[in-house]
Amino acid sequence: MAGENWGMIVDVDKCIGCQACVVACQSENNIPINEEKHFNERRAIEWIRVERYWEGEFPDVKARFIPIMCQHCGDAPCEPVCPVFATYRNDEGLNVQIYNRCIGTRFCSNNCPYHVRFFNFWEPEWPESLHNQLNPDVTVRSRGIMEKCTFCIQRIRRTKRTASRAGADATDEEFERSLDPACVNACPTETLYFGDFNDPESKVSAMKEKESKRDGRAYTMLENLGTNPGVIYLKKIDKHAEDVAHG
Amino acid sequence: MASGNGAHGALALATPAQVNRDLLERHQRRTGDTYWRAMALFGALFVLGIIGFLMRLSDGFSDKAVWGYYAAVFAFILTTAQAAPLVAIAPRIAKGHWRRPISRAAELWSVVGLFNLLLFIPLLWVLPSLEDTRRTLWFFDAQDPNFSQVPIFSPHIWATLALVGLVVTGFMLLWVSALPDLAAVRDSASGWRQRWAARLAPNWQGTSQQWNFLYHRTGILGAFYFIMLIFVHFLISVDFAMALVPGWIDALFPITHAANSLQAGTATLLLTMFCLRQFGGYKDYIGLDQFWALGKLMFALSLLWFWFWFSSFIVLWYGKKPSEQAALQLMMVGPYLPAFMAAFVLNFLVPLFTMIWNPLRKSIWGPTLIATSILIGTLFDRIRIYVPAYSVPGIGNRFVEKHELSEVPKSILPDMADIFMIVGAIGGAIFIYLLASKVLPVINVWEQKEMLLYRVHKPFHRIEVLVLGKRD
Amino acid sequence: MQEHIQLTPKEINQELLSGVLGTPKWWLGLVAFLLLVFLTGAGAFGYMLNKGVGVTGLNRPIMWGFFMTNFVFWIGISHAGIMISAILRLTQAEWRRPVTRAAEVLTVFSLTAALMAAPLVHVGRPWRAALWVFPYDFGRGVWPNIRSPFIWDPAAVMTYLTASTLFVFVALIPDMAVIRDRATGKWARQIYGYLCMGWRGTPRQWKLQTVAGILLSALVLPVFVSVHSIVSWDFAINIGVDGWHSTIFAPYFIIGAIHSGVSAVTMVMALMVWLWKWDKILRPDHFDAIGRLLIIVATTWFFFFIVEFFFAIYTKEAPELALRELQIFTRPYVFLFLIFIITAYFLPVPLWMFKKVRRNVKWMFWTTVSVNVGMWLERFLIFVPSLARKTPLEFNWGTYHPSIIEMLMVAATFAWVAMGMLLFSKVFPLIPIFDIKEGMIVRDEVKIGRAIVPASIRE
Amino acid sequence: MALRSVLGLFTDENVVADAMDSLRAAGYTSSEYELLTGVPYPEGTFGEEEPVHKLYRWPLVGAACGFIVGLVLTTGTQLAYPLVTGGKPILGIPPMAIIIYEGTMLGAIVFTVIGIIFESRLPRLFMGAYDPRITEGYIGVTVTAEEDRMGQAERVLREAGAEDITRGWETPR
Repeated sequence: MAGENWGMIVDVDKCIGCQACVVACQSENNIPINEEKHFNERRAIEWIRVERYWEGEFPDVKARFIPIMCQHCGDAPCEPVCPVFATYRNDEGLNVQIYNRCIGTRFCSNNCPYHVRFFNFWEPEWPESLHNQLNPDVTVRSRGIMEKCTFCIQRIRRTKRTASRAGADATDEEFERSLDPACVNACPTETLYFGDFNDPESKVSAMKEKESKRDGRAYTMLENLGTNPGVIYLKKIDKHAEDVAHG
Repeated sequence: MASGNGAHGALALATPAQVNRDLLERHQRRTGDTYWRAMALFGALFVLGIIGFLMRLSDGFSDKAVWGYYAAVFAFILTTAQAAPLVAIAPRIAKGHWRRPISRAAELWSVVGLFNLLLFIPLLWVLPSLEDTRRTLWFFDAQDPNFSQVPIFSPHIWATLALVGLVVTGFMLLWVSALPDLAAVRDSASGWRQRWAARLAPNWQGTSQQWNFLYHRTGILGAFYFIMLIFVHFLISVDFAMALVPGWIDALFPITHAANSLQAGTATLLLTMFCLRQFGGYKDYIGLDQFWALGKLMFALSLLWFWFWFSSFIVLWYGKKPSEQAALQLMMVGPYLPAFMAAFVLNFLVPLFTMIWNPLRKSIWGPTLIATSILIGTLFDRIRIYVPAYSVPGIGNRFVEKHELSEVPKSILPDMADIFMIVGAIGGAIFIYLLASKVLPVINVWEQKEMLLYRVHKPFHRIEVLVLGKRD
Repeated sequence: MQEHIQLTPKEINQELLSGVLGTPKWWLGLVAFLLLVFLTGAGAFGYMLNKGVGVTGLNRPIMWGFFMTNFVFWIGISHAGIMISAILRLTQAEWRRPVTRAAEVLTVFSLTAALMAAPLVHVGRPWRAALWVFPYDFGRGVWPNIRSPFIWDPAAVMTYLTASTLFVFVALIPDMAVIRDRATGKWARQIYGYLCMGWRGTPRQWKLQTVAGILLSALVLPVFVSVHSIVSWDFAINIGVDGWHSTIFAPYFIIGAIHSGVSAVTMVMALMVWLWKWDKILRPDHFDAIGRLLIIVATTWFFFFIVEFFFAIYTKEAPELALRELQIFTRPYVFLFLIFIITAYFLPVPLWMFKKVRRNVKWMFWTTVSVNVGMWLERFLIFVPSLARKTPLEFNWGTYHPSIIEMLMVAATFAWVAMGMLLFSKVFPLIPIFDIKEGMIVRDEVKIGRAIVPASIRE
Repeated sequence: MALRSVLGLFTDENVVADAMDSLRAAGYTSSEYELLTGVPYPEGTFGEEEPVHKLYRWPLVGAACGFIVGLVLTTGTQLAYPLVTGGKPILGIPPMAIIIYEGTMLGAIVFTVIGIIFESRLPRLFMGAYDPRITEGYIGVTVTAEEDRMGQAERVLREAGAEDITRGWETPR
């Protein structure tokens, strides 16, 4: 099934920091509940997180939000350091993690400049009442292994299956909602776009082409590292800064 | 190790007095034809080099790219001739007796430092000032108020001072360690030699106080020469090569640059020894012992060459940052691949696969040939570093991206002037060395005499063994 | 100046086998205590195995903490043996003779401690890691990824461990013959007889023993260099951690390893003088010589430290500057940094400049202990603050507090090495007997006028 | 006929050298007498023949074996499981070089140690003439020959100045 190059476009300008994507991801992917102590211990698992930065001096303070998930790098630094091939780049342009193989050296996490690889320090636990809400399509990861955003690969697989049964293509318009990862579907402001960069007719390809032009807003994160990410960010349109710049 | 009784430099002369007489006689003997022929040859090359330099000078300093080969030659002399004295210093500190016959030949190379200092002067005009906000050792950054407190000509000023310091230290070391020999020349020679020796060593009488002074000063000056050499390599390799390539950050490079000079310095000395033995008539003094010991040292340093190179390479190769890829492309795998391969083969592969054979290490020709290979390899190595670094467009232009090399420039082949300068500078260095060898005895007379005290052949039951004494 | 050891071969045997043929009074108690510490650590590991890596203080982004620091520390100590044994053998330094065996054994045990310190215990699923280091799980057709530094690591460490164990074994053969001839128990004679394989001491055997020393030294040296280089590449190849991504790491780690390793050997020498009373064999000269070596090693290490630091700020990149600020100016790292720089360099090196200090066992012991405290902290300060300030994404900057479990397991590795050395000393001599005897034969002197200069016979 | 051994123990190096001369004069070949010391003396101290060995070949053979194993292992595993990681080539030379290097060195060292044992003629199952005092500073000279030449050997050793003489070990042929 070679050919796709799944990727995402994040329009930072639209992000309002509501964290809906985070919650959607948690419930879609069987991520244990992050309690306060997990955050205090810095062991919370959030496959997608919204980083918040404060800008400016009081009273002129602005909150800036940027959603960060696995960038599914073309030349991912996390992949070659794994001694057991637990992570590699598959032929759909995804950086995949094989839980069975992982032995938990945490080397990949160290070499990931985006901090998007998470380690299961404990056996995951859910309150009794939530036992029946686990997604049957997603593995519950045991302790001692790494996990990270998969671009909801289970949804991609399911959509492909449905599409091929219907004799259609997974990238067709009608399958868009079922193909999109949970975070994309949950986003109220259409900050996130998901699609196939190899398909010249896809929405993301069109956006990429438009925004990569000279005055476009496209950039990738930590470009100087040469990781060649599969997630493209669109710069914030900063009216205020422009006003300041132009007097 | 196999028994080496017969392998030590044959010492037909048994007493210090004999050694003294013999060596001083050799030093003052009427100069032979070989010497004059060599002088003529290298003098001619030297003239050729000056012609090449004038040709290059006519191009002016505005285009740095054409000066790449010149910088490479300067670095080559720094790496070879100026490092050779270390080969005398290190074994002296480790109290190795085998170094005694060759320590003068090594120290004499510090004379060439003066020549290299002259070679350095044009580079001061070639290297742009710090105003282009490139990276530098001196943290100059016009935009950043914290980093703009240094003169914009810092690299030029401090590198010059350091180089002058190195040359002065070299001369001091040469002079102090030659004092007893100069006194001997003063007492036995006649004519200009006597006058010069008397001027240089007016009151050396050989009191124990003077000897202590000598041991002490040679130790300190030797250590200081070593430190200065590392420091000069540091300044030159960073500000005169690394900082010119945007995005090239290699913390090991200055140390590699210096480590290469140890290897090349050993090779230089080996070739010098070979010439002294073969053409200078010092067969009785310079023997298998010296070649063997230096051969082993050179072998070890050749392995280190690989280790230093690989330590840098694997980090840059694995890291795969675009800036790192560009730097590798520029100096190793891109247009300068042939030069790099030559350096790799001649500096590492050839020594590795030949010098692991002890019979080859323990011969006269073996180490000599490998030393030649290493010197040629070092020249290629310097070319593949300095020529591309100087050819990067935009040095000195403050509007060019300084963090990443966006486009790898094409390779530059040496033109006539470059070739003239390469042979001329090497010829000139040898020419100056030959001149200096007439002023001072090329074999250290006092060390040679001292060795007779500490090195005794004794019977031990059924064999004769060599007993080496080590002074505390 | 090398003072002469005036002992007959018989006295040397008695002296050096005192620990093997008899049991010193303190031995059992000390071993029992170390065993207790070791078992506590093992218990802590068992607890971690049961509960998960969560019992440590690790977090995101500080995924490697005490274990990795300790791993690199022990790899560093393991470089002592070969430094002392191989380099000094190749350069024919006479003073090496009583030190070589202890240094090599230290290498072997610290390598096992290193294996214990990290690769097996620090991973999330050690039971699978065991399959990866030891016979690989070929059954499922998944091969190891040789592009990973974590595959280079076991390759290098295992090679080094095998090589140094064999190195110790080869040099032990003649000494085991001595024990075979001296041992009283029937079983002991039998076992040592098998171990020394019927050594008799013919000229051929001795010649091969000598050649072996030199040949194996020459072969082990390149492995020695590769091991710590490869360990350093575990860190240096990371582009995700700016503080680690430096080409200088390999030589910097090696020289640091030699610094801490040679210091550790000095500690062992001092302990041998105190515990077994081998002061007739380990003279102040030996401490003097190793002290001089340490000055050179320490200063070279310090030079590399400066260069590494210098090139970190040379780039003027934000994460690097943030890291250095954390490492040097921020509490609590500022205290660790000060302790590190003082104990690793500014306290011991000026002291070693004095001949009196170098020739004093007590001073040498405590200064070298100080070096190792400093060098442990050095590793910690390289790894942890760099992870805490990984990249410019400051939202994810972190802190790290080691848990008691980690500390117990670190302590266990120290107990393991000490216990290993003690157990070894009960079975084999810690000072090579034949080397000492040979040293007495090749020792000579040269008379120059009235001065007598110590000399040695060279073949 | 079975071979018998006799061992003479000496304390003085020069006496040993003389004893060896006498043995030679009495017609014993160098394969029949042997020197046993507890210390490595400089070669030829007793006028004995220089042992010839071929130890230097061992590490080369070992290195070649290790190199081949390393090469096969690194190429084989990568070709058998060709997963792309981090955009690195499947047969990337630098990482392979590291593994191959370690394999080469391991092969060289293991073979060297085997070579040392083999060339030292160890393990020796039958000790032959030996005395524990040799490891205490005595120097032993053994003569191994037919039984009827034992008396002569013993006489030669005693005349040369042996402090103690023991005999009676049998060496199976």
